Amino acid sequence: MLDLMTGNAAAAKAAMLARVEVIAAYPITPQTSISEKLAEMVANGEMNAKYIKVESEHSAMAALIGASYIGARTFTATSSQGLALMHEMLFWAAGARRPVVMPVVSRALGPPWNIWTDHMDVMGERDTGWMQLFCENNQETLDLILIAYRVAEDKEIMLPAMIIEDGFILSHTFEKVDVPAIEEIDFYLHPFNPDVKVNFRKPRRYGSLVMPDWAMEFRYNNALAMEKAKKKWVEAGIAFKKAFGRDYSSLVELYRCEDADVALIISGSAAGTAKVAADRMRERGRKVGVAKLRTFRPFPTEELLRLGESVRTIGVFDRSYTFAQGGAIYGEVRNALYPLASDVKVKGYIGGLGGRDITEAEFEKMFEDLLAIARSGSMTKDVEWVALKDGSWRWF
Amino acid sequence: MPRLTVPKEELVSKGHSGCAGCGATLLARMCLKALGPKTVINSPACCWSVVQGVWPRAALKVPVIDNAFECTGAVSSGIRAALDAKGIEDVTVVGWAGDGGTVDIGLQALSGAIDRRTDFIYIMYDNEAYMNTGIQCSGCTPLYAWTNTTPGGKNQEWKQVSKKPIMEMLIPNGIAYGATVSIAYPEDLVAKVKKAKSIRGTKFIHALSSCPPGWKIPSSKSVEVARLATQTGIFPLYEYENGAYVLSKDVKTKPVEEYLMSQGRFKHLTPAMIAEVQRRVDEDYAALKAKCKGAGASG
Amino acid sequence: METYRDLPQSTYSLQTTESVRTGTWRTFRPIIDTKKCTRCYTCWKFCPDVSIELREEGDYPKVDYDHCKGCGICANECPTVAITMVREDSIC
Amino acid sequence: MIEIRFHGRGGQGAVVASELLARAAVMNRLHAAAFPFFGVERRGAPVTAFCRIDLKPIRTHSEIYFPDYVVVLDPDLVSMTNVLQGLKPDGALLINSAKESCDLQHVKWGKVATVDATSIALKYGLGSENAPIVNTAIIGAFSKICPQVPLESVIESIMKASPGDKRANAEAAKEAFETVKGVW
Repeated sequence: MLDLMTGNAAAAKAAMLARVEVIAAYPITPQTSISEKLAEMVANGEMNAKYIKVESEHSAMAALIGASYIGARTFTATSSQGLALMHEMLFWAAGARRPVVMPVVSRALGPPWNIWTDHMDVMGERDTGWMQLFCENNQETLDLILIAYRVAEDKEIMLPAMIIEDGFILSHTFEKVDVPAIEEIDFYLHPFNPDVKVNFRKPRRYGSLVMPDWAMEFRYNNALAMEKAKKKWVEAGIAFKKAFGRDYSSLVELYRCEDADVALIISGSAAGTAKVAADRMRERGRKVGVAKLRTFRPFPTEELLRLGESVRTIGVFDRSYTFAQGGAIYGEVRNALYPLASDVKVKGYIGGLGGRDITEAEFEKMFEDLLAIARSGSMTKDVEWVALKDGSWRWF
Repeated sequence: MPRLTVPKEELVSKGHSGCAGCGATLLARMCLKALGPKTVINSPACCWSVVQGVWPRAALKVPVIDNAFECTGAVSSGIRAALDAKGIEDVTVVGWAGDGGTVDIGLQALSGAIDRRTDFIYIMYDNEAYMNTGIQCSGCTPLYAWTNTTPGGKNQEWKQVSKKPIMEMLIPNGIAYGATVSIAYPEDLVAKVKKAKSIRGTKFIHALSSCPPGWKIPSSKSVEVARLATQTGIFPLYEYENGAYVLSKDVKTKPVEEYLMSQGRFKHLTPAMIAEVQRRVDEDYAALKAKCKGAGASG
Repeated sequence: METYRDLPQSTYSLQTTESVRTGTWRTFRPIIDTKKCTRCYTCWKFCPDVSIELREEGDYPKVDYDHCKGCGICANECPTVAITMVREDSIC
Repeated sequence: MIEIRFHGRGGQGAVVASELLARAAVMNRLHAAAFPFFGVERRGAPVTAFCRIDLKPIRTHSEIYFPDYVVVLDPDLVSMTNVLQGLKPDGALLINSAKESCDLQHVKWGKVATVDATSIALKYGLGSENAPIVNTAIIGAFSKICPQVPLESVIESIMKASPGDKRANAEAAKEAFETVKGVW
C-alpha cells in the first residue's frame, strides 16, 4: 500500500518485512532514526527480532557475524565514521561468507567534521568483498534491501550487501513509497537457512587459521561468488518485477540512452536530478541520456561496455574522490571501457562532496560540456570539480 | 579405590599446537570438562587461535567461532541473541580470550556485553602478557615483570604498575558472578565453572594460566608455579556473587619471594622490589579477606 | 583437496588435530613405574596434551607417546615420584 | 650463489642460526640474506629457515626450493618431514645426531655429515635441558663443510650477535667444528 515516508523509515520497514531475527545497531547521524524505528517496532511487537544495543559499530558487525553463524537473519545500519570503524569487521563478514544486509546512509568522513552526504565512506569499503548498491529514491531503498537478502543468502553467493541511501537527501526526505504486504514478501524471500552454521552434532571451528597453501584459493572462491552475483541480481530483479511490478532487472538503468550522443553515469539520489536535466536538454533537441549505476559491487563491466558501443562520449559523476585519478566510479568506468579506449571519451566530474547540493542547472552544464567534447572530439580536462568555488563556475 | 576428581570426558583433542607445558591448554581441558558438549565458544586472536591448529584441523570438540581481537563481548551477545531468536535453549555461550584481549583491546566490548546482561560465561586465560605475539607487556603483566616491551635495560624499564584489577572493574559494571580459578586447583576450577553455568547473566572467570616461554620457567614447573601464586597470596582464589565475596582457599602461607624467584621474568628483582611486592600482596589479601564471609562453590 | 573447487565455501574445520603427532616435539619422555604408581591420576589430571590415557577408573595411567610433548608436568606433580623423564633416544 | 635450508623446532634457534650464518658470510666479505619460513612458531613445532650467500648482492625474495645444503637441527625431523626435498644432487646434508652418518637408517644420501650438537649445547649450558639451543654448534659444524663460511667468520658473527652467553656459544661452535664427521 502507498505511504509517505523517509528513506530511513523505508529501510526500517524493509527490515521488518524481511522478518529480520537479530539486529545490532549503534546510533550515528544521519542513520539514527533507522535504529530508533527498529527499537520501536521490536518494543511494540511489530518485529519479533532480538535487538542488541551494542556499544560501537565495530561491535555491531561483530555481534551479527556471531548471530549469523547460528543461522539468524541479521541487520544493522550505519554511516560515515561508523562504517569506517566497522572496516575490520566488514572484511570479516565477507571472508566468513555471512550474508549480513546493511543500509548505509552515506555521509562525508571527517575532518572537516561534516554530517551531510557524499560517497567517501562507502567507497572506502569497496575492496572489502561486500556487495554495494546505490538507491535513487526511498522506494529503491526499501526494494533493494529485500532483493539484497534474496541474493546475499543465495547458497552460491553467501556474501554480505550494503544498500546505500544518501544522507539527508533521501534518509530524511519524505517520499511516496509502495510498501508490499509482508505475506507477499514471504513468497518472494524465503527464511534464511544456511548450510554453514553451528551444529552441536558436528562441532567445527568457524574462521580457522589457513596457511599460504590454501588461503589464496579461499579468496578466489570469494571472487567467483561476486562475479556470479551479477546474474543473481538480475534474476532477483526480474522476480521482483513479476511480484511487485518494479523493474530491477539491470545493474545499470539506462534512461534515454538509446539514441544519445552523450550519457552521464551516476549513482545515488542525484541520478533523479540528472534525469530531469536530461529531459530539459531533450526538449531543446539535445540528445543526452543518464546511465544510473545501481550496482557498484559487483561492478557491471559488461553492461557498461554495451553502453560504450552506442554512446561515444560518456561523463561519470562522482560524489567521491580517490586522491588518484578522479572519483571512484570514474576510475572503474574508464578501466571497464579500456577495450573501447580509441573510440570512447570518458570524462570525470566530482561534485556534491560534504553535502554540497547539486542542481539541475549544474547537470545541464555537464551535459553541455559533454556535447562540446562530442562535437570537437577533444577533451581539455579529464576530471573536473563541479561548482567548486574557484571563480570559474557562476551560480546562475 | 582410586577415583577421578574431575569429569573424565575430554573435549580437547590431542595433537593441538600448545607449547609444551602450556597452562592455557590445561585450563581449556579443565573448563570444557565442566562446560560439556552443548557449549559454543567464541575466541579472538590469541594463543588459542593458533593452539587449535591449522585448517582443516581444529583441537576443540565443541563449536568455535573465531572473531577479531576486540570483539569477544560483542560476538557473545550476537550468538546468545541468535540462540534466543531461534528458541534454542540449554546452550552455554562462552567467550574465551587472553588477558590482553580482555583487559586492553577487548574491554569495551566486554563492558558492553555486561551492560546488556548478555547470558554467557567470559573466561579470561591470564598468562600475563601478549604471548602469541612473543611476550609483550599487557594490562595484566605484573609489577616489575620482564617482557619484550618492558625489557629493563639501562633505565630499569620493567613493568611500572600492578595488574589491572579487572575483577574490581567488572563487578560494578554488573557481572552476575565472578571467580578466580587456577590450573593448579582443577577441582575448585571445575566447581566454579559449573556454578557459573547455573547462573543467568554475565559471568566472568579470571583464570591464571602459566606460560613456560613467557614466564621463563621449565615446562615441567607450569602447574607448580601456578600453585605457588596462590600459596603466596599473589593470586588468591575467591568468588563474587550478589555483593558477597567468598574466599575459596585460605592457603596464603609462603613469602612472595618463593614465587618470584621461581621465574626468569622476575630474576632481576632487588630485595627492595620484592619487599614492595610483598607489601602490596599483604595489603590486597587483607582487603579481600575483610570482604569475604561464608562458604564457596567448592565448600 | 587438489583445487579451489574442492574447498568448502568458507573456512570451517573438517577434522580434529588427533592426526598431528606432536610426540615428535619432545626431547625427554616420561616413564611411569607402575610399582610406585598409586593410580591417584594426578598425572592424567595435569596433562596439557591429553596424552595420559585411562580407559577405566582403576587402570594404571599409560602415556600416549604419539602425542606427549615431554613437558614433564606429570613427573613434577606425581606425589610418589613414580614418573621419571628420560632423554629421547634419537632415531638417527 | 649457495642456498641453505635449516630444519628445526621452535625454541631450538633455527631462525637465529640462519641469521648468524648470514652475518658470518657478510663478515667474510660476501653478500647474504636470511629469512625464516613465516609460520606458526611454537616451542617444539617444526620450523624452517633459509639463508642465501653470494658474491654479488642478493635480490631474490622468495623461498629456497633447491638448496645446496640442508641443515637439520633436530634428528627426529628426518622421519617426519622430507628434509631431502629439492636438495641438489651434489648437495650436502648436515644433521645434529649422536650417530655416525653411515648408520642413519632413514637417510639415503651421498654427502651426509653429523655432529652431536645437542650434547655440545647441554655441555655449554645453552638453552634448557628440555629445549637445548643447538644453533651455534650447528653453524660451527657447517663452517667445516662449507668453504664460503670459515670458522673465524662464524665465531666473529657469534661474538657480535649471538643471544645469551657469547663465549659459551663460540666454544660450542669450535667444538662442533672439530667433532663433525661424515662425507661432504
